[in-house]
Amino acid sequence: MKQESLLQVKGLSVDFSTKAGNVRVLNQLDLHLLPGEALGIVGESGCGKSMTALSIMRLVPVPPGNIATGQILLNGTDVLQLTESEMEDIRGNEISMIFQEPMTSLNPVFTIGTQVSENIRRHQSKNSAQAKEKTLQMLEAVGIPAPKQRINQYPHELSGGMRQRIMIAMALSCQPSVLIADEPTTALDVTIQAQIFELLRQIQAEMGTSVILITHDMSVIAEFADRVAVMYAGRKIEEGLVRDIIDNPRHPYTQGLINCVPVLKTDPGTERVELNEIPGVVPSMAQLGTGCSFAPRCHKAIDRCYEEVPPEVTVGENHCASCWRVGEIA
Amino acid sequence: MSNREKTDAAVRPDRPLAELWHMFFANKAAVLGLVLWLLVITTAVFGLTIHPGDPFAMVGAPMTPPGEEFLLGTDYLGRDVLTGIIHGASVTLAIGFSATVCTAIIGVTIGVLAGYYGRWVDNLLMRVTEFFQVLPPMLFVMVLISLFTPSIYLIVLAIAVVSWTGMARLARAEFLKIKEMEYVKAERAMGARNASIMAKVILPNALPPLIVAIALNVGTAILFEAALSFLGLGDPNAFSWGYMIGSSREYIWDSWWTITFPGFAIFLTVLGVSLVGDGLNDALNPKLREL
Amino acid sequence: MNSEVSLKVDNLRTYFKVRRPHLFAEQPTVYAVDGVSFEIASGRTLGLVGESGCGKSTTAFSVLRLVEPTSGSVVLKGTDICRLNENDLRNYRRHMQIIFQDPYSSMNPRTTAGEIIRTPLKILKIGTPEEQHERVEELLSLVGLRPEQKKLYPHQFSGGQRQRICVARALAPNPDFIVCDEPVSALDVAIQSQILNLLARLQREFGLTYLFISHDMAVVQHICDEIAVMYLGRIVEKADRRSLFLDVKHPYTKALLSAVPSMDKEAKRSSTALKGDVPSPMDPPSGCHFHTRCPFAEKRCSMEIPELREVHPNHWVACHLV
Amino acid sequence: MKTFLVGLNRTIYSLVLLLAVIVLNFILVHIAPGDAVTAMIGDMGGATPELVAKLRADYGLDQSLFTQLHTHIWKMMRGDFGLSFTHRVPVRDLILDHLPATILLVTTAFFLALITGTILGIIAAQKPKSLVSHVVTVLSLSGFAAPIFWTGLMLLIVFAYLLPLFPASGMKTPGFQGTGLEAIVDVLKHLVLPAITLASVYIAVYSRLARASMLDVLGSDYIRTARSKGLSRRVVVYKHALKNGILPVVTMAGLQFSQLIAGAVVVETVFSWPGIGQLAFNAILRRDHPLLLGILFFSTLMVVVANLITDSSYRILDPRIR
Repeated sequence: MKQESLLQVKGLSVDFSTKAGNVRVLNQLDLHLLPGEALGIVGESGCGKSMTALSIMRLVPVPPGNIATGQILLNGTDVLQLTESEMEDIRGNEISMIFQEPMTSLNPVFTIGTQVSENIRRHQSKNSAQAKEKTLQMLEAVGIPAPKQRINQYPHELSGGMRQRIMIAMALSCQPSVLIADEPTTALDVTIQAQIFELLRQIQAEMGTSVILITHDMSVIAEFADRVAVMYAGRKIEEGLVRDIIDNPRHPYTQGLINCVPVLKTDPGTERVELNEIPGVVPSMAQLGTGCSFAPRCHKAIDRCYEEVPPEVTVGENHCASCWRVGEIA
Repeated sequence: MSNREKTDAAVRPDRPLAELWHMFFANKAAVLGLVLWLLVITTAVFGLTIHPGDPFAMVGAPMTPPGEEFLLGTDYLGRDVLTGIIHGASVTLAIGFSATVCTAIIGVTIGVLAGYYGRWVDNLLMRVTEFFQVLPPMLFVMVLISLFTPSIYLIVLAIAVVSWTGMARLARAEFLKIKEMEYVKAERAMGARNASIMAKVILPNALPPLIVAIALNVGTAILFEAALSFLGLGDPNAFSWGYMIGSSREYIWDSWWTITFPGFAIFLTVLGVSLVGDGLNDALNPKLREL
Repeated sequence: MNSEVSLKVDNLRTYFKVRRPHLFAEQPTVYAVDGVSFEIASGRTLGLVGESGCGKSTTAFSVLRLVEPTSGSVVLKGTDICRLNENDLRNYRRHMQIIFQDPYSSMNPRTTAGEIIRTPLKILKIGTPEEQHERVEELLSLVGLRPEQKKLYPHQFSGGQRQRICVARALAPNPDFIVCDEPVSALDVAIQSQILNLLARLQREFGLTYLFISHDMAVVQHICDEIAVMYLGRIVEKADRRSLFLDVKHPYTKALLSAVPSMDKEAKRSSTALKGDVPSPMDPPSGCHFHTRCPFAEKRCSMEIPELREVHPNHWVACHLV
Repeated sequence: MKTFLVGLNRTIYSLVLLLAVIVLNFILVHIAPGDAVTAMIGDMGGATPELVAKLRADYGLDQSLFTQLHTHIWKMMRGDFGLSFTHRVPVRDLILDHLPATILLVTTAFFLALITGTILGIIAAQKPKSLVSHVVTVLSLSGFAAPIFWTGLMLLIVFAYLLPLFPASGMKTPGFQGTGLEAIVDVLKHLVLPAITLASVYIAVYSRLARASMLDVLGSDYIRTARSKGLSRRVVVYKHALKNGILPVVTMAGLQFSQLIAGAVVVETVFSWPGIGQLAFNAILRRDHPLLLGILFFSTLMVVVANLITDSSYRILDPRIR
């Protein structure tokens, strides 16, 4: 399976300058996204997954942020080399993004009609009547009831789920080839989460949009993504097809991540079982030392793990992991 | 250092006050403000020993320009401007500080009660606050002064009466915010009394913005006193900077120095206050501290 | 029920009056908790699960009288908490404690971990200062922290460690009953399991009774002995863990369960995704609150309020169609 | 409909505030040592007890406090503020003569400050470390620190004496006979220095506030959304951020309107501007209580009206509170 990648991230490193000095929040990240696929990026808070998304959009606040090394190729063009105004033409047009907090991600003082049509008018030379027409179509497409009335409402008049639909309508209004969804349902209830993923799945099928889904929840990945990259402390530590990763994780962190969450069972039994734990806490990015950053929490760590960063090893078709003991771990 | 030694990352000595001190002194503007303040305080305390004199005494020819005999000149009655400025420093400081203390007491008490108890207490107290907020302060104080005999106490009280509303709003907003924090609910769940929650839990956490507001209030109180004295409504026995400017106002075309120098003294004092206030704000603001 | 009842909540109602938009508007009322009854056996855990705005947290706060309930009774070990005067209530608080959701805002940032844990002991005047300090160290090691960490401030701990401190604080006065208000929702997944295991261990060791509030079905299933599902201020289904999941009765519980994403490849979603949003608790629908979103709703669902009935031994459902 | 009701509500509330001012006036006069008659007698240089009694009866001072308050409220609501001691004309006429000058000064200064302050604040917020930002900081610090009367006097020395560009006092050139445009230009020339003086303080306040608020808004989620749509920096700042960023400025402007009027009193005195401030200054020198209280009432009325206007403009800007 050798397909041309739509989006490719090569050796991306991002630094942040803080009071404690320069902190590398993303370290030598490689990712690729195939046309029409859904790639999941999973990890705990602070692992650099949101920073990856912002880097691709070139929305990392500079300063204090700084993209130190790497390339982000969209159809072969390195977006990091574009001027700001060339990048503006790509944002919302070629690549769109939806964010975690639907409550704060829409501007409270403009109607949703204004906010959705703004995107259309920015990238497609349409007059206001055409843009309004298109806006109505988009609202309909994302399942907003009575779009003609909603178009004149303000964000505070809508529920969280409705706002996230608006965000999706806005993001998809110019048929982007890549949609980045950064924890799109974390702030929403499960029944609304199910609705939103239903919608994303349907839209992806209809429009063929490639999706990068960023989440901390492996079960969301299992339900939505085709491939998944697992991140820890600014690095990608394992990558592969979703089923391979879930059924056969090779990195101890991935194993821990999958085994430590309680799984909903049809017959939970009467006895309570102990959950698996990953001991310790996520290290602070400012205080990473040499070696594998997961080593201090890893029950399989050997001396070498504290000394050298493990390289990426291919462990199967489309499946690779970064661990010194990957050969011994089944 | 390897990761093995860093497993227990968050163990470092923490001395919040020392950090605050450091933040404050790293701020050049704040240090300048502090220097200005030390200057004013030194003048108020030691000025008259170095340059003794009665500010009301007519010591020279009227309207002598600044020069060798009188460093800052004399006014239309021949009173030494420098003596006046030195004397005015203590009057200004005394009024600025005492008015601020009164303002803080009234404002913080009302704000704390409104913010903590909410409901009808808040409703009532906020209506009262809004009422005082629509009264134009200078006019209200003018009415008070014209109805009662002007004295330094009346002036201090009057300044407090017209300036407590901002402090009350701030204290209320902070209390409303902190009251909803889970650690306050936790305190209630443990059976703590209201008075102890207010004084020992919420107040210390609400203090940083209040300290800044109180510091800045010293500046507004000084300006207010100056304006009153300028209008001739101050205590006639207190030789303040505002009084100096007000009394020489008629002679502005002939003796600019009698107006410029006292005004400059007020300017520098209040500037010092706001620089210190800003420095405190930056040092106490945890948002800025993170970076 | 074979063991002794620790907590009995009967017909609890908590309504809030909201500020009117203008003088001529009707007084808006939020029916946050609208007739909730349950009991928890000593040493066991009841899970209260539901979506945001369903009143589960208000129920928890009302049970502890951190929010004044409008009516109903809460009997803990034979004492009706709702009838205690302020002084008695304050003293009675040693028997009931709470662990909050947000480990970042649940500790006073200006006090050290040790002082935070000692606070309930000081307030309730339990022991001499020396005894209190000893107890603090004991509690710290009990929740998996080191005694010397008592000198640190909250911002020097990670989220999981903070939650451990909160657990220690709740345990300090030796309570019988602890309300856990979404104790793991704000934590990273890897830390969640640490705290869940800790809570389970402490319950075994000290025979604690938990009221466990959560929106996460999987977590509730894992830790609770009995589960009550809430929707817009009312309990719609209540059963012990096994019978609830083996035989889900209420359409809302079904929908809630089918919405939970799963890592299992077999458990592909049956498409019973609910339509629409939760209605506002300020203006709840008539009859069965769920009828506006229920795929099976009939005419009478919008007219009559369904009663919570026992359809199987210890399996209660409020639905006309069951 | 709701907008109308909210507006009506605000108006009623404003009327209550004004009523409270009337009552305050009454209370102040009554707790002050001496009463109107004592003051009059003081003016006349003594009187017989019979005359005193007659005057007291004339002024209704022999009646019960409640009746007096009642009469006082009715009189004031009918616009009867009594006679000025010194001018021997109705207070109301005197104030209405001087009010337009004050309104002209205050509104000019207000908009000058609002517009200049906001523009400076926005420019400074975009490049927090730039020269402009530092200039704004220095300007706002000095604007706040300089006593307003001193700023006025310094401007007089520079722009009326050293460089005689503007007239030093009054609102019209004495003996000036021009009409139409000429007359307007004449007034404007007189207006420049007082308006700048009065605005200087508020330019400082608003530029600081606008800067802080814009910085805050520029870091918000919806600005990131706007940028993620590919909107240019200019559109993001001047469309998306500005409308949110000026909300705190409008709030502050409303809250500080009473201080603006108080500032006008001082500025009018410095520039002999024939407004109510100057009237008040003269009234206080002559202990003309009815005039002073009338001025307090009218200026409060201005503040209340200004607050109603800011309130409704806030409602237009922010749909969340409509």
